[in-house]
Amino acid sequence: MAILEVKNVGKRFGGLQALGDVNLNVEENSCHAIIGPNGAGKSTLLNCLVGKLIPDTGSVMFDGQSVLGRKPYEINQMGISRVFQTPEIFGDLTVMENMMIPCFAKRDGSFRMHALESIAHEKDIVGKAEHMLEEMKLIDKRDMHSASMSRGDKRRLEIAMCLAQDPRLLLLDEPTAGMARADTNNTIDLLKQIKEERDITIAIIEHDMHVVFSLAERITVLAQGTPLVEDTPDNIKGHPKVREAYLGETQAA
Amino acid sequence: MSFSKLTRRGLIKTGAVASAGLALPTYLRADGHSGFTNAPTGSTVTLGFNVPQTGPYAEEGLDELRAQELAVQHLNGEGDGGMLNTFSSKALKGNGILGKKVEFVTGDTQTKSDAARASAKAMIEKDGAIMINGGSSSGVAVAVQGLCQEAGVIFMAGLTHSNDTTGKDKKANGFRHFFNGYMSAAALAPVLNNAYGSDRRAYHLTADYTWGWTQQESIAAATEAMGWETVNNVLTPLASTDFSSYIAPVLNSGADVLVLNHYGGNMVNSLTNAVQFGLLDKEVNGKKFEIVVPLYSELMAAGAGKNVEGVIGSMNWNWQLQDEGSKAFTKSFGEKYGRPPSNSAHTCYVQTLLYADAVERAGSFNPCAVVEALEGFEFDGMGNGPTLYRADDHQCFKDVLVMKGKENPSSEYDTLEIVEVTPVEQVTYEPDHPMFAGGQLGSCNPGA
Amino acid sequence: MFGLKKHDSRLFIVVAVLALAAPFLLNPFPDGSAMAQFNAGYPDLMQRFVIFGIFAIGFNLLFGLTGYLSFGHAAFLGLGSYGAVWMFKLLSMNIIPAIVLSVIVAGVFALIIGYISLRRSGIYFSILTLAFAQMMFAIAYSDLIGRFVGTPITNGETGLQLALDDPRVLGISATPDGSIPLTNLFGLEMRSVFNLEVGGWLFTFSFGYYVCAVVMLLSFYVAIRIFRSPFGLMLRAVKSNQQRMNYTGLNTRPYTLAVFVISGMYAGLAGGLMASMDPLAGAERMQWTASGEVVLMTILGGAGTLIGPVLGAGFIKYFENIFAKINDNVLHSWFAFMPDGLEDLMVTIVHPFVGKGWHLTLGIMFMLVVIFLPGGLVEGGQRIGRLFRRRDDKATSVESDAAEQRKPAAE
Amino acid sequence: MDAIILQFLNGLDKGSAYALIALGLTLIFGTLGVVNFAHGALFMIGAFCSVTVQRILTLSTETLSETQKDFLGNPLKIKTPYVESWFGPEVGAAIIDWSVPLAILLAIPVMLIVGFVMERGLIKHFYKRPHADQILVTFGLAIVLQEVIKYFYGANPIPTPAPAAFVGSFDFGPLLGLDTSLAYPYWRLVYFAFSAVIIGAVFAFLQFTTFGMVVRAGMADRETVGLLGIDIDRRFTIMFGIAAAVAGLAGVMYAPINSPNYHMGMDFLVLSFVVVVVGGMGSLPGAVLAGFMLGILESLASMNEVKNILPGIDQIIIYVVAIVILLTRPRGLMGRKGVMEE
Repeated sequence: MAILEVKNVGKRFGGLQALGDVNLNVEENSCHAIIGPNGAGKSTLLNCLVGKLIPDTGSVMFDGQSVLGRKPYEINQMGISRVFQTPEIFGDLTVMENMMIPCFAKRDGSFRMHALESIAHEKDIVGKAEHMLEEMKLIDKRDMHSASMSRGDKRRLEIAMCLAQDPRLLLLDEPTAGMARADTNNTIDLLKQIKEERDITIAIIEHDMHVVFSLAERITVLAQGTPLVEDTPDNIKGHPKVREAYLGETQAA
Repeated sequence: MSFSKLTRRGLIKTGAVASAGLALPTYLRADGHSGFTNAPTGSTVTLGFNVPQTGPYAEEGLDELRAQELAVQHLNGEGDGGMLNTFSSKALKGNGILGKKVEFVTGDTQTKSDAARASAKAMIEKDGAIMINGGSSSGVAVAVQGLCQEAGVIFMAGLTHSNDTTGKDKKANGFRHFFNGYMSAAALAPVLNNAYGSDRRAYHLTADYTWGWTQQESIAAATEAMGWETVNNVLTPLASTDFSSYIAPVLNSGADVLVLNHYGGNMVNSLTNAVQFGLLDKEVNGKKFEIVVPLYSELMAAGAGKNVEGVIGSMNWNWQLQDEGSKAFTKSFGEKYGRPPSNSAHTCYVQTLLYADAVERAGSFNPCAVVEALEGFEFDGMGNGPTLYRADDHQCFKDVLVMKGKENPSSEYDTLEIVEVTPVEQVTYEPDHPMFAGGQLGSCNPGA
Repeated sequence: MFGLKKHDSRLFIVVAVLALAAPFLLNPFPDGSAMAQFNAGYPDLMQRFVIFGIFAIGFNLLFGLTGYLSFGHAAFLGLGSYGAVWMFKLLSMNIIPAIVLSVIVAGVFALIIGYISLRRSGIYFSILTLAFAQMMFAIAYSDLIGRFVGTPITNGETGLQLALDDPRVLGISATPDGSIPLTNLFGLEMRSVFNLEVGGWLFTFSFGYYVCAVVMLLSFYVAIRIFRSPFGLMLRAVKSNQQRMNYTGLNTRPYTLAVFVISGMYAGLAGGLMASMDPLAGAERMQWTASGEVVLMTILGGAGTLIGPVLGAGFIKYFENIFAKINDNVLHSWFAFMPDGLEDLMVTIVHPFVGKGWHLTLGIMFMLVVIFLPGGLVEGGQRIGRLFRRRDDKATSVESDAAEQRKPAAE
Repeated sequence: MDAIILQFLNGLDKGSAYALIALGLTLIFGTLGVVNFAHGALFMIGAFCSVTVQRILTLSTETLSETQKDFLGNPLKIKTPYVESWFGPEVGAAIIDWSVPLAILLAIPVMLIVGFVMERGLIKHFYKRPHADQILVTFGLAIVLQEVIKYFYGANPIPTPAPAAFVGSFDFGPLLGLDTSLAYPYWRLVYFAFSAVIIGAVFAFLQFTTFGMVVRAGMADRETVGLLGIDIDRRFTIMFGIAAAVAGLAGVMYAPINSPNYHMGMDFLVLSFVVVVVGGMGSLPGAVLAGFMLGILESLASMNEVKNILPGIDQIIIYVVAIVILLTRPRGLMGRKGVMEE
């Protein structure tokens, strides 16, 4: 069953047709990658899924409900979490505090006026946050100022924060962009581990073919705002159109 | 533990308990004292001078401070004695007040009601001031007057020209030596009538706050009584710096006189702007266009420079007066500070002496005794001729000056000339005059 | 203790002790001595310290936690004052209903203004709050509402004052001896003082001050709780990264609006207390300079810290009230021990910085603090603290060095 | 109709003062990223350049009059300015008469130096600091500057008249074929023209010189320009000096319109920030546009016809307009996204 159904989505910016007529189904508990050259409309599509942009045409259904017209925080509360290209964390806060925020969001919803309770008394939240940090091997950085961590650690923290909400769908926007090879491999291992251990659907936008072919079960190739092909990694690798449009250059490079 | 109302500080100056160094209460102050706020028990008495030291009226405040300092000197028998020699009451001997040496403390009103009350409170609570003197705006005067009434000290108002100070906001503990909007109007009307005729159409620009409103009301009433027509009254925001938008429509309104109910920076700018627009060069309705500034001060005239030339207004007092009191004050002020005193300086100086004199005559610093001594007090020799402090509203009644901007000033202090000294009868009004209605004097409060 | 963590309760206890002992601490110099000029332990100024402390604590909840810089917060303080004075005029001189109304009025206006202004962020938010406050100032200063209604509402630039003919339905219009009754708490008058003389010192304990101090401690306590609550964490998250907030399923608007209203209510509380200590509500309280003052207090003390805003408030109010009162006479009495020429020279040197020049000193102080102590006065305190600690470290290391040196000698 | 034209002229005139100050503020903010609360003080210092030149030109010798007495009855000291004794009474008087335009010559170097010193000595250290710190330190500086001026010149406004040639007003009535008179003061027309020239010069400088091009690029993306090996800091120092000079010149020429006093900078400060923000942070055309727009709206709102319907509207119009604009256009008239929004 498809957890995310994108039907006939189109988006124009002035004279530019960023997205033509996108149809896409992401199956539950699968890992689906969306690839394509620069300007293919990958980010626009992603922004349409999370509520940052509202498409001009078409519909986006998540778990049978439309996400269109909802605010990003509402869509997140429906069960979609997003990991950004450059890690978006609360740089002024400690790692532990970063970790607790999604735990609160999961438990208390989008707003709760718990102004006089002490954080120290929120045993379940603290426990859950510590557990997540342990799982992500960040527990020794618990009280560190999060802005001063390495980029790889920031990425782990961001993913951990997303996972703390137990999302149904995890959207990753070029999660290894700008990373060294070792960090990239670590991230791949991490994502693999997440996929194995949890009932979670992952949709990933990626440039790096190494990442895509290590993780994805299905791949959609986007070009000039429309899906070119959608298939399994093996078939995509061999697909002449894709090789021509996209892969040829990467493999040559 | 016993609670008493506000009591004075500085009691220790008596030395009675100064020697005890124990960390125990050696003296518990209950109600056993002289029965009024800050009763002086030592060899000195402290007066509080509350004037604007920062903000737009700082210069005026400085002049008030100079005058008050001079008054303290004269009270303590230093200097040439100034108006003490010309004052009709001879109770003061130049040995302080009731034999106590006069000291003073100062505060900054910032020309804000809040700040003025804070600094007055500081002087009362911390320094043990027995009276508060000075100030440079009606809002501040009314605010501080209310405070002094509550605290139980005497307030002498300084420069405040609003009818309300001794009208709807009058208080038993407060007195005003300065004149007011009604008196300005009563003095100006006949002079304007003589100078510009009775068939005039006036356009009022009025600062949009209490003082502006009461002055405009007074001037409009007085000028209309002699046949003038009030074409329009436009309220201008106090914060305005550029009055061009308000001046521009004046010429085509059919008016031939512009009345500027502005004070301080507002007046300097509105007059400058009016002259810029060439109003004074114009002829309307076959008559030369004229500008009237009902309330003048020396500092404003200096700020407006040549623009005041020929413009008529009124003043409480001026150093050019030739009576003995004015001459004596101008001389001792001029010799000390190298400049002639302003009219607000005169008010503050006179008020200090009058307060001291009232205490001497009453034989007590008790505010209620002082109020009694000042109420209905008639005197002379303080400038402005015979003067009355009316019991009904604590307003002072004396001659009012009508001034005109001088054509060719011989020095920077010589910007205004006296056109007429309007006798006191002409500016006196009934205590129940509608412009002063509402509010009650209440009874005097000795505090404690 | 009190549901606070250890170091928070320690801070709270220190503040409580300082506040309750303020009449002693602020009067360090014997009465009548030359230095007595620097004593600040008289009721009015002590009340101002804690009232502005409350105002700054509230402002810091908004600015320190969320980073939203409101440039119109004084409007809420002014509204609170007007509300309280109207209560004194209409109902009774008891301060409780007055303070309750002032908090409510400020809260309602904060809700409206916050709802509109929080649609924008950064400097656009600042200017929106400034614009609302300046509008309210203009309306109050010229009593534009009163002009429509036909009876004074704010009473213009003079300020709203009590009168002998106010109704005061639950109290008396005038006392038997013809005065306006005084503000009180169930009969205990705010003006009541108790004087204690010890040696050369005179200490004044004002009932009004202790009311303010207790309210301030309560506000401070609530502020600590908010700082340490999940709500406080969310507010700091808003300051740090709104994007991540949104994508973590959190709606930032209600959080910012809630803290804006809380902060406005703190300002209203301060305004109500101010009117309770001195029943007058003036329009200048709402002017942008007053809003700017609380911004300066907070930054000066240390934005985002618990105690900083209170320190900043005390610092500025001290300058305003103490330095402004130093005139040449006082200067001469300080330097009277010197030879005449030197005395005059010293007076000439100091003269521009005190009395009418207190603004200059304040301006210089702003610059010095922000240049050398980027974290405000709190950072200054921390540095001094660290200095002592380092000296301790050094002391121990010197001792251990000495111990090392002794060893060979012993052999 | 004539009333509206008059108010329109007034609006342009007020607007030019707002626009000049806002332009400088935006230049500083756009290039250096610094919120300069001392900008009003720079305007005030400019106005006091006029006062200073007038004081210098009227430095006088004193002779005792034989006939006139001063207020204490001593012989009056008659002052003769040195310039009159050097160049003869007529030429001397003419020089004194032209002291405000002459003050421009003094103001340019003075303001440039003040600007350089301020930037190198103080502002430079605050580039990386939070805006709150910048506000605090520049506000402190503003207080210090105005107190220093107050110390030397007093708190009272000081009249600084325009040259006699510009006294009086020009009647647009006949020119426009109206039968009523439509008089507008010459000096205010001069002020408007002067402002237009300065604004034009600043824009031309930024548009057509290499220096300006680099600065504009730096405003858009400071780091990249820095990476090109261009010494952007020195150029920004110069820009700060220019911004100070613009504010100063606005002040010099403003002196005859209203007698300068030490707090005139603070009076303009808040309003000029509203102008800058309504125009959109970091946008130079926005600042100029908003300056004129708010000036004109303020003037129109103070017309009697408007005030009769909405009493007090002239007091709050600027703020009402600011609120409406900021709610309908999130980043002011011409603001860019992401500037000062965090």
